[in-house]
Amino acid sequence: MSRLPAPWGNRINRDVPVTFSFEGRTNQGFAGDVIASALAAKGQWMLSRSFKYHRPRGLMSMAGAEADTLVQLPSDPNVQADRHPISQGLRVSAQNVNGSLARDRDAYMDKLGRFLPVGFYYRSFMGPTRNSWLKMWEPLIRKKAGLGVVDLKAPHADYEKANLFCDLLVVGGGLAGLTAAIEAAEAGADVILADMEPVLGGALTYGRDGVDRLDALLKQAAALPNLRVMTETVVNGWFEDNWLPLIRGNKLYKTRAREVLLATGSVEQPAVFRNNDLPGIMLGGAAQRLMRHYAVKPGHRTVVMAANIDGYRVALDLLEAGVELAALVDPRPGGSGGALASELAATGTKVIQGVVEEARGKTHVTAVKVGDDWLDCDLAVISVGYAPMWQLPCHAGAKLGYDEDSARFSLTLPDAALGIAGGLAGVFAADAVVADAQQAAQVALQRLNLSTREITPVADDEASLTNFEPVIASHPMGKDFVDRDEDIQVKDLQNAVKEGYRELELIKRFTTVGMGPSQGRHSALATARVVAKATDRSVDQIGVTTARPPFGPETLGVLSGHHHPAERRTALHREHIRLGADMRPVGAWRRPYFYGPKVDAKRLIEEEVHAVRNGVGILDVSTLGGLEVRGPDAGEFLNRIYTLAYKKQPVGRCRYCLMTNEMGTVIDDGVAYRLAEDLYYVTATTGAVARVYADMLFWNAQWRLDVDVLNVTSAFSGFNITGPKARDVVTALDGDIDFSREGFAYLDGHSGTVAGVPVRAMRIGFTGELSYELHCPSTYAKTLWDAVIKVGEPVGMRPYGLEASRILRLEKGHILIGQDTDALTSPDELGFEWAISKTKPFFVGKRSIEMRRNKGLSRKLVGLSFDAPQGDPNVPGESCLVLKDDVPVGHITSVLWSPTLSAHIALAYVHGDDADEGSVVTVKCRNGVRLNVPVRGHTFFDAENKRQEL
Amino acid sequence: MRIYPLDPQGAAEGTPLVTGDVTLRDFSHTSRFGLKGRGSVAFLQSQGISVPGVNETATGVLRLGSEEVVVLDGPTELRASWEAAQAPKGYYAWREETWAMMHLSGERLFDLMAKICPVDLSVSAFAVGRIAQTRVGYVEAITWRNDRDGIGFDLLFDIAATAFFADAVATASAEFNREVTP
Amino acid sequence: MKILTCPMNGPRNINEFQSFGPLKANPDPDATSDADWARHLFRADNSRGTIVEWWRHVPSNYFFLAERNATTNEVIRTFDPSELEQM
Amino acid sequence: MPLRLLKYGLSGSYPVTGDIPATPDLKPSYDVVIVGGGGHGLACAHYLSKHHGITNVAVLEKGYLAGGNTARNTTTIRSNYITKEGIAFYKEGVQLYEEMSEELDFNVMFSQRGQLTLAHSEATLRSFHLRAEMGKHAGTNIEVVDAQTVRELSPHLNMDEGGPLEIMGGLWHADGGTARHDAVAWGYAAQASRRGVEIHQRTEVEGFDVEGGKIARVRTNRGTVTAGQVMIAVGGMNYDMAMKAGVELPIRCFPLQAMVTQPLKPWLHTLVSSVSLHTYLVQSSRGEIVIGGGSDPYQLYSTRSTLDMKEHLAEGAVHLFPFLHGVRLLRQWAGITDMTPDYSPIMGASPLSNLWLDCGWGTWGFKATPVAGKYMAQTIANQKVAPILEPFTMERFATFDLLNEMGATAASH
Repeated sequence: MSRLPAPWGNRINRDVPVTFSFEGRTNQGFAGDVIASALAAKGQWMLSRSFKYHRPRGLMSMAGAEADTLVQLPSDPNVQADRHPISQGLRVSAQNVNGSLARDRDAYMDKLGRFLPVGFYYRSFMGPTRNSWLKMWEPLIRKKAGLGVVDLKAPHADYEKANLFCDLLVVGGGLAGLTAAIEAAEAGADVILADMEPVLGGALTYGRDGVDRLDALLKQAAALPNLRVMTETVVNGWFEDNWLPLIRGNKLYKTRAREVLLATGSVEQPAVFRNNDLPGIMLGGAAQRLMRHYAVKPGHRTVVMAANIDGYRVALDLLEAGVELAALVDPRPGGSGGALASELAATGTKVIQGVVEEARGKTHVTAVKVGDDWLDCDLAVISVGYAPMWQLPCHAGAKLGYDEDSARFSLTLPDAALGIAGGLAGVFAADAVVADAQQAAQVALQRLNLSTREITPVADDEASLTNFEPVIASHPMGKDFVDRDEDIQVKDLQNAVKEGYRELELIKRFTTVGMGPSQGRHSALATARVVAKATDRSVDQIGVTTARPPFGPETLGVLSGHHHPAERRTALHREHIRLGADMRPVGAWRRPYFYGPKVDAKRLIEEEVHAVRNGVGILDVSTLGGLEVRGPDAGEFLNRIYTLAYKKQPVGRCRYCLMTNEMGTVIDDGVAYRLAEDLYYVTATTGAVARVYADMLFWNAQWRLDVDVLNVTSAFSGFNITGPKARDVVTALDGDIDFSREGFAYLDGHSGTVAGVPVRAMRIGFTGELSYELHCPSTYAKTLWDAVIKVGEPVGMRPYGLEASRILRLEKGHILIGQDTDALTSPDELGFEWAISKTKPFFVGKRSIEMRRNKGLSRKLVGLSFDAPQGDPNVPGESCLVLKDDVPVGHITSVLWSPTLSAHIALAYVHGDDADEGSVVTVKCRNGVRLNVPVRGHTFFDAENKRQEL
Repeated sequence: MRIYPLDPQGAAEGTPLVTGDVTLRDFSHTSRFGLKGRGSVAFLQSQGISVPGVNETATGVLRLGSEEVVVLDGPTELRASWEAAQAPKGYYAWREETWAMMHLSGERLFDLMAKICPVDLSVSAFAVGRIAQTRVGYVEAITWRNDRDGIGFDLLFDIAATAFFADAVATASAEFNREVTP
Repeated sequence: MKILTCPMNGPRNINEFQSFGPLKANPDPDATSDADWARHLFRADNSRGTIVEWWRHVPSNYFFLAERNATTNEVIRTFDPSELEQM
Repeated sequence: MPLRLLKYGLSGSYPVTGDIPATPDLKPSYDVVIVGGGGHGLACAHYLSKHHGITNVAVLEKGYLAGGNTARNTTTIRSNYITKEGIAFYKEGVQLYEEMSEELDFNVMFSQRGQLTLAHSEATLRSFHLRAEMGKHAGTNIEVVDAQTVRELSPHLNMDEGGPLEIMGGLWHADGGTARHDAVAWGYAAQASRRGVEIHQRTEVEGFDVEGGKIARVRTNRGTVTAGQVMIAVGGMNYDMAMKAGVELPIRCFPLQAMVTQPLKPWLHTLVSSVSLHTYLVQSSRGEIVIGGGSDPYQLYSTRSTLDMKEHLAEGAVHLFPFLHGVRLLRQWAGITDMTPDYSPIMGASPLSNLWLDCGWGTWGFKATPVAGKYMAQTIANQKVAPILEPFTMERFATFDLLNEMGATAASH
């Protein structure tokens, strides 16, 4: 089929042929064609098979909504053929076909339809046995479900996001939107005008009138620097406070508009009659788009059903394009196209008062029935009414009502910085639209405090002519589709009502009407009318189901954009890598797990443990949280936050910190080093410091103490030098800190200069060995590290990683918050009575700890050990249960092989009554084996604490 | 010797900083004397430093809160004067250590900022002298207009996120070689 | 995205903030019965009308309060905690 | 082909079953008034009438049947809980689902394709082990699997080896699955109403008259009724509803959002969720990918959707399955969840002698629909809390007997 001559085809460039394929066959179109137009130009009208019945389907709206036009690209399922441009080499295939589009092996489903009433799946597929659904029916149905095929090997694509800001966002670049945008920009507003089409103009680009008007408007718009035009941009939803996603290609513009004006127009509504879904039956706008945008002649002989003036315009367009007009059918008694009617009459066209009651044809319409007559045609054009594009206003809280006079949905806006204009507001005649749009712009300008002018209203002489109600010709044989996406017929809705599903939402859920890709855009009006009739209510009472974002389909990629999991590096990141560390994620940080090749992990970790126990090791603890608490009330503040007492802590001493929440649950621990009367340096665990810091600020927002808290986690780095030979290392450092046994006692803190670096040194550690922790500003960390490594070399000091650290701490019985504690662990359950001040009047968890103590302990953390050799399956793993009378009363929180003790050692919660040393508890291994083991203390190694106090 | 993340042997060593339509430069070495807590403002004023309003900057002084100030490239003796002063004088805020300092500029600067920062930093919306404490490039950051040589933004953010931030800027600016924005 | 106006930083996207829940009276633990203490711990204002709640502006670590309608999500006002003493 | 369909096809006339009778006028008095016509309320009505012969029951629903969280949840059914009280309860929940279609003569399409929860850290893996050990001990079909098995169970996952979100293993709950949420409610409604239970749609409870420590009358927009026993099961409105009776519940309400893609041919067999990414995905029998995650970060009673939650969920989904970037989203929605401090429900008695609570279901109520209904019915019939429900008493907050399920729902509901 050849194309219509210019000026038909304002979107295509006939000089640039484009070759693509559909269903394996090569086709040629022109640059500017969409898939559906290029195929239609070649006489290929069928595009897909329907969801349930596998009926042949083609384009209906040419506006990108219905499931029927969804096609498959190699890596892209569910692509709208009536909006997606063709490109050289594009490979397109049909969806939801078994075999080929032309010979779909599932086409029998259409005949089977009578056996599959609405909701049938709720009443069937249950037998013959209980498992039949799961084993037999469900797999069968799953195979038939779905439309497109996702490409599991789809190549990566880049998606971008940006923020946009404007005074006024105008959505829709038709006559109303363009006019309003110009009006506002001329008054000085910063305006964005967004439209989903490649060129502005909306219906002016394909309608019978308006080309001159459009040219003038485009010139005006182009001259306004404060009017940003974004074409091919879908405004895909409205979110709180005028936050709107604008999607263009692979980019998401998150737009904050002080004012929004919606001029998205109307969506043409199909008519309901038997076989109304046949290819060749389309809406008036679709026929016009095919001709004016793509120079495609939509058929040879047509019947037009026109219930409004636009239908007469379409009929005249078709005649002009050389399509034979078999008849114009106007359902309105005494219906008239006004002046156009006489224009049409002059062409000798037959005008019939009536409705199209049925269509026939195998894969394309061949005739439609009007009254008792079958009229032969290969094209049936439907122009019977509109519904406003209610989605965006409804996202914003607008209410959709039904106006009985115009037989049309109408919108009532919420109290928000939002307006509507043009077809969306129910204004149709061009001059009236212009005045309405100017007035809407003025309302926005007024709210923006920009200059305003008076607009003279213009009466709309077309509004009452747009819709005509009773175009629902239900048929006893069915196939009178209300919702093509979901293959829903009139009787399906009626039957749902009979079952008791009388509320629209229930009908939607029971029948799935409106749930397909077009989200009710073409079915809501007819659904409301059918349901209203079936339930004896008004259309207004039925309404539409809640409109939810997005407006149209949007890809997960465009929503996701780039994914950036947070990443933080300690000052020694490179150094550890240079030393061969296996770096593992710890929250956003990476920490050395051990040093050396992965294959030797087990041996290397044991060596690292032995190095600490027998010589000296060094651990980078820079990810530990660091907080400075300072001010006259710093001691009082810590007293309230932590469980011990800090006001009388001497300057130059360190003290353990245990933090509980108001429920008395242990949430963090660390050490407070008092550097001065009004300055404490407090550590917190790596994972908790951000929350601890926020909590501290939160409490003080209420307490208003004279204290300042600063998070210095990144600012300070730290290394723990630990092992019997640790003192040999630190005393060999240059500096003014006395590291001698006499000068630096256990839990002392000293500040000074070491190797030219300002250092905060503490005699604390996690290993149970003689330990010095040196903290310094992070920019000095490498200098200090190098100095320590240098003096450590002669005594064989070895860097060790996180895994050795975990073993060392467990041997010493130190708990790890978050691993050995959970959301309800109280200090008493840890046996940490010693860490609770008995003299302080208050700390955050105090009241709850006491309340819980009075209840008695239901569980307590104890030590357990298992002598079986390493790797023995009869050793419980982490999280294995502790049973009492076969009821779980606790679990193992930590268990590791101790290279020092040659045994498995563990911490575990046991029942409160069994927590005394020597009590025997039952532990259930992963393999189900139950072991009876005696309870011991937390500390497996050096219980007398001799080594750390060396 | 102090080593900042992008220095040789620093944590972010070898991380490329984009140049071209968008240019990212590192100023982490420059001095930034920060005070926080009661007495901070009064102390600085006693040193003859004029302290602007909250979230404003003037002559290299950033006011980040009612009692939180950073002095950029201030007099070298400032810290010594502060050490010697009587409380209340605020508390030392370790700003050379907590934060990296970087600068963004280039022809596509505003397009980039629109991508990586949720605050409207356009010329008409964000005047010179204002400070935004917000999120830039997926990290908490402080930013303000500082036209070092042509229009640009200075940024302060978690020093441990230096490599991450540079990567995020590189990813976000890659687009400008391919397509045009409105 | 919802806008929340921080008393210190001005209007910002709400994802720059962290909610710290409804304002609660901090009872004197020693003068409070077990039952009332439990109530203090576990109950919070969850009414559908206006609630007063704590927020933190995360980038600046500034804590403040907001009066917000829990059904419409309308923010009625935000204010610095120092104003609490005057309430 | 099932016989029923064959009969229909050959007869040509639609065989009306009449699932849901039209709302009748309110009677002056009922033995039991159930406030809330969602899954829980209807299940309770079903069991009251079936097991206990109590049929003078009114279910009052302010909107349309099961239009609250029953209609909005993403239909996960699982029993991978961590407390023994929780496990015993949810385990029976799963069993009741297995029998449900048969019991209700209504296909609820319970689809046990298994639930795979991913661990991206050792800490998560450790918590999975505890869940698995607790579950196995109670006889639940649940185990921790290694990365290789994860790959086999869900072959298209991005394992992110060496990356910050490397998948280190997973929790495999083979009995987990989904069911058609509406069908569950409709099936219960149909059964209950067939035995005489009245279902009143568009009937909003406006208040309670409390006299002598009990509810004397229930006031609705359609009239006032007296009730022997009253149960509250109104999901996101539980706090508000209980307050009308002067009962203050330890509940805070947060929106929970979810979204769904266009239908695709089946490729995702199991339910996949990630704790770290706060994202889960499941492919429905229609072929849509249903994607959900964590609750909104602040208290709110609005079911508006947000763009930021959608972006967050898309980020998680595309990270787990990178090839999904071109798949299109169709719809997003939200429900209001009633969260308790210990992420466990409140069931059983209230301070009023004839008011029974089925509240605090937060984000995980759907899976408990049958089991909560069964034991709430038993509780109301006997006017004594069923033993299996005892740990869920609201008194536990006063006595510090909290149920430690915090973290149980981080990534899946």
